[in-house]
Amino acid sequence: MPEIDSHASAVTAENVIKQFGRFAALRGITAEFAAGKMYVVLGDNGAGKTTLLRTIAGLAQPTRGTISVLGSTSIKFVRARIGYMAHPSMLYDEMTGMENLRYFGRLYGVSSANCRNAILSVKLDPDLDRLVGQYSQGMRQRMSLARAILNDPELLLLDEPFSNVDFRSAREMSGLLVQIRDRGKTLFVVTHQPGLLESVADEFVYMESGRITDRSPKLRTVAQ
Amino acid sequence: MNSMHYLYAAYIATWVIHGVYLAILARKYARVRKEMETLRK
Amino acid sequence: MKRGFTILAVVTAVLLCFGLYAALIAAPTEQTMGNVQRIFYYHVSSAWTAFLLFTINFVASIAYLLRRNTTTDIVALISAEVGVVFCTVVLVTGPLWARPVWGIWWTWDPRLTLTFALWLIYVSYLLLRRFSTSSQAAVLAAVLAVFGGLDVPLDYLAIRWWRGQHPAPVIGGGGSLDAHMWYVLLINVAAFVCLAWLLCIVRYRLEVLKREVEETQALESLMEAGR
Amino acid sequence: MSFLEITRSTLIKDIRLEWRSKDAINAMLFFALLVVVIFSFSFDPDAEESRRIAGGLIWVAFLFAAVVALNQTWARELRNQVLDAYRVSPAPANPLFLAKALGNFIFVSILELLMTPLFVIFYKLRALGPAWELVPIALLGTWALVINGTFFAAISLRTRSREIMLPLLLFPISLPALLGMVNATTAVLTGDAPARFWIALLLAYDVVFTTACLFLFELVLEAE
Repeated sequence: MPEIDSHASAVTAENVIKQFGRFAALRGITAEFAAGKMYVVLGDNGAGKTTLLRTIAGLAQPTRGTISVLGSTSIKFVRARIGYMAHPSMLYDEMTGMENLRYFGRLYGVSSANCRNAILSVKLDPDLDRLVGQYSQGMRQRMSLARAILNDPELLLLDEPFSNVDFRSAREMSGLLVQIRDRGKTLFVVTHQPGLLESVADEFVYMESGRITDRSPKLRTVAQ
Repeated sequence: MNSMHYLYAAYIATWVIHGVYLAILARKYARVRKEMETLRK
Repeated sequence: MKRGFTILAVVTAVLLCFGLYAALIAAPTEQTMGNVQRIFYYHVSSAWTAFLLFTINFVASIAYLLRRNTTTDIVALISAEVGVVFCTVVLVTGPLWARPVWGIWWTWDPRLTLTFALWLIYVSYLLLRRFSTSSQAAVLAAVLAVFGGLDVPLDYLAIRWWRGQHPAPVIGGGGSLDAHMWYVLLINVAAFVCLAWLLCIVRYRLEVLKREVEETQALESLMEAGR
Repeated sequence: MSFLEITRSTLIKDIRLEWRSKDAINAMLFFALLVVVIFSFSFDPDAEESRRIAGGLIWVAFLFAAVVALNQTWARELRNQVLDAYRVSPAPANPLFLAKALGNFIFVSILELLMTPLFVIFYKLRALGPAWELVPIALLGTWALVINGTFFAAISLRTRSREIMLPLLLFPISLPALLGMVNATTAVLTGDAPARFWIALLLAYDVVFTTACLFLFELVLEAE
């Protein structure tokens, strides 16, 4: 594993356009994101936040333009160094949390001891004998985060990690995210609750109808 | 002599099929043309 | 381009007229089947043309998977579509020939069965192209085309062996064909191949135009929300 | 993170999920049972006649029942977007495909084991040819159905009305395999002709399409 250069860019996008038929989800994104920072991505529904994350994660190919992630334009080579958490849980409802993580751990070549650690780090019990389908929304969301971080990724992409999570859990999760950032990792957090990360995020990225309209280190206080 | 009907039927059928296909193409063509006109505006 | 198209159109028309005359009037009447045997000239010519088009589809699909070039994708699409049209002709003229000669509309004759199998495969290919929601519909279609192409020899073997076990009526033709009949057949094959080519050119232009329109529409939607 | 390791754990995961939910196997069994009963009602054949048609009936019943299972395999991966969890991981595409195909092979084989006695009873079957040949025929025939079935089910994921699309894509391509299975079975039951050629054909079909699937599956998985 190569040393992480904190000055290198984690993600570089050049005129990235993503279209679904006639609908354009991303309309030309050109941006550079330095490594080791926490980016909070904000915008209305349909602004293209999720599509941006999916494109970075290599789940969607841009219609036009190029995107380079962790210094590589071919996502294949860097997949092991990326973590992605989608809005749905990305877990099997009919298996327990540990069974889920052990399976996904296999895909990354992560030992089951590390899977336990990932579960512990989100404050859940690895030995809990309950199917994920019977979890509360907050627990499921945290287990989902555990899945995303189990390979200790350099680049962590989170889509709405705090949705439907009670305030206390959300605080704990954001604390964990700060720890991860402080260890030199890059984070993209799409959220509707920027308040949770207001004091800790490095940059707020504003999106509007498929474009990045503004980037600022301070949260804009917009009258809701 | 009845068998001649089958012969004619086969030849006519062949041309009907090609004719139908051409008609479909012509209709699609007209539609695309129209969409192009509306785009020009 | 325009000039070539006109020349091809004229050649096709001449060949088709001549082929029609040769098949219906000039060709000798077959002894056992009589005049109905003349369906043969259209039936077989269409079949050969369809097989040629499906072969083109197979090659173009592989080329597309290797190079990802839009032209090969369009070629694959149109050759399958025009191929299905010619294949339909074969399937319609076949029973019209079988009925007066054997007294039945349909028989699971190896060649007819294989044609039917091909027709099914390429109709499913066109359906996939139609109903795909993927942004890489062309790739999926090309993959299916490769499967279809691989399937043909196996289909052929299976059908050959299957029918081989049962007594089946044999189509007059093959090696025992009279020289004059051969000549008429070849003229018709040439005429149909030219016709297919013509149809492909028309369809190709249509497809290119359609994609241009879609592209412009997409671009427009890109611009729109920018305001 | 070896190929076999991932295949094995994916297979175990699938079997565990099926064991807990029993989505596929119940629907499949009931469906096959219905087919047996309906066929039996509508034909009511004597022993001689049933010997000639049973090969076709059995395999048509299995084919339709298999489609139920095949639609389930990927539908399961779409829930909670778990398939994306696999796609963002560095694991190659083929283990996923192989595990799914093996899983379906196991499910359909179980179905066959349970349904065959019923067929024998309802249709008063007794093989006049070498009965042991039915074993390779069943194994090769089931693999033939399942390998392309799994592949085309993955393709039809990316279409509108995917459940209808699967049989439309699968049946035309499966024609040689179907001819092989049906005729081989009939040959053994009636004892009129050797089944050798058909077994060889099934083998060729399996080899050709297993290779093709493994070559092309990555393209299908990546085509979102």
